[in-house]
Amino acid sequence: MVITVLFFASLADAVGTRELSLAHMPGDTVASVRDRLIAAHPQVSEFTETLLYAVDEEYADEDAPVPAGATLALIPPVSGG
Amino acid sequence: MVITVLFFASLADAVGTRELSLAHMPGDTVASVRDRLIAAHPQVSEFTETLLYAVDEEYADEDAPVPAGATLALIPPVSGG
Amino acid sequence: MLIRVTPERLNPEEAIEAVRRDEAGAVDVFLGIVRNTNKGRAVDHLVYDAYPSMAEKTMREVAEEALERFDLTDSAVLHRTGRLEIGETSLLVAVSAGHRAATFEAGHWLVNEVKRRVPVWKKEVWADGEEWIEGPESLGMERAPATMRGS
Amino acid sequence: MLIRVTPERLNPEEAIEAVRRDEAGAVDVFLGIVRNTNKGRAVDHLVYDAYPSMAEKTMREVAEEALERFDLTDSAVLHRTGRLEIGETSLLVAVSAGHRAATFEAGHWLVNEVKRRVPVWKKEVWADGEEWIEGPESLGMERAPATMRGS
Repeated sequence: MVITVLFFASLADAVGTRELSLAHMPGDTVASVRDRLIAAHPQVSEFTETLLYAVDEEYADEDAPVPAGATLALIPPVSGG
Repeated sequence: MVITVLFFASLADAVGTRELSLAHMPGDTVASVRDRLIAAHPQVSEFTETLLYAVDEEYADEDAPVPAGATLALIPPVSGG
Repeated sequence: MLIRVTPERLNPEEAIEAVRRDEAGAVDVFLGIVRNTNKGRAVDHLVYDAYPSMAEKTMREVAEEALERFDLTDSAVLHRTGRLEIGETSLLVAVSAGHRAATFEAGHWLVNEVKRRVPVWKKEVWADGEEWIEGPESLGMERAPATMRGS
Repeated sequence: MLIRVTPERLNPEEAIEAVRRDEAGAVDVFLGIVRNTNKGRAVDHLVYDAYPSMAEKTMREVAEEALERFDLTDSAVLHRTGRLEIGETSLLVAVSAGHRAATFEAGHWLVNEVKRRVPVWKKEVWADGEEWIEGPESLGMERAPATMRGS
């Protein structure tokens, strides 16, 4: 099973894509998935200070579980309106 | 010269007209014109407690002068909006 | 500055376009609408009376005062007169500003002042009668407390 | 409750009709509009990115919370995405209530919460460059003060 990771705005520009798939690992959390992402895409580390996360469209803490099949969105500070 | 007097809403219903003309008297004020009106139309006295007045479309006190040719409006408590 | 007292239907799009500016990031629009009840009683329709020339003059004064008090780019105030059915718009206030906080504050202030100052009167018509509603938000009510009212 | 994230033009009349009720005497509508300048710099146009499904979900949560916090009859929240020219409407918030005070308070609160919580991002494009504007009204900015920001 995989995890779908979504990127937006400046982070999508930096990573060069809006979506990618990662293999799911037992016990995955927001932080563990993010750290594997940073290993593959070091530029993500420049954003982590201000990123929020959403698991399946719900804001989630860094220690929230990320189940197999879930969608993890990396959310830069929003600026709608 | 005359003064034009305007009535609105409940007061227009009570007086039975929206407009009438009165002879102007030297030294006329809002109060003196109103008192002549009450002499001719006693039902106006039931309204005076809450009436405001406008001389030529400007809110005016009871002792404000009413010049010849002016329009005096008797303004019940407003309820627009 | 769009100011109008009219028996014609009020169009919010017209008020928005009147205040919209390239330098204004925020527009707030308020619609006063004829409700189907008041104080628990079913309303059939309303009739608005006005002193049109003075109402427009007063609306313009209030709108100009709002431009000074708040950081607005423009404002519009329109009031309808005559017979209005349930759901129709009696009052339309629109303001524009660089930022949103000013529009909400100014819009609320403007609606309050229009209801206090502008010579317009509302008659409620029910199935079995009718009554002119006068005050209690108007200037007159500040001078004469409810216990002193004539009728 | 009308909730929509869309690349199509936003129509204030549609939002007003969506919240209008016979028992609601007041409707407040807010339009967020693309300004021609920001921080003294001329803006050519904006591009809005969004996480559409989560944005609609979050907008619905905020709108439902507003119904509970304020005495509203209904609310509508619409956000546009894609390229927007100067003067176009990016955000449309409409609320209805029995009386006006609730509409102004709820409208202001709703716009603030949309800007804090909804996953939408704005890119400013100038004659000579462009930049994603991120924060400072968002939830993320409350966790990380400006001096701690990564970039």
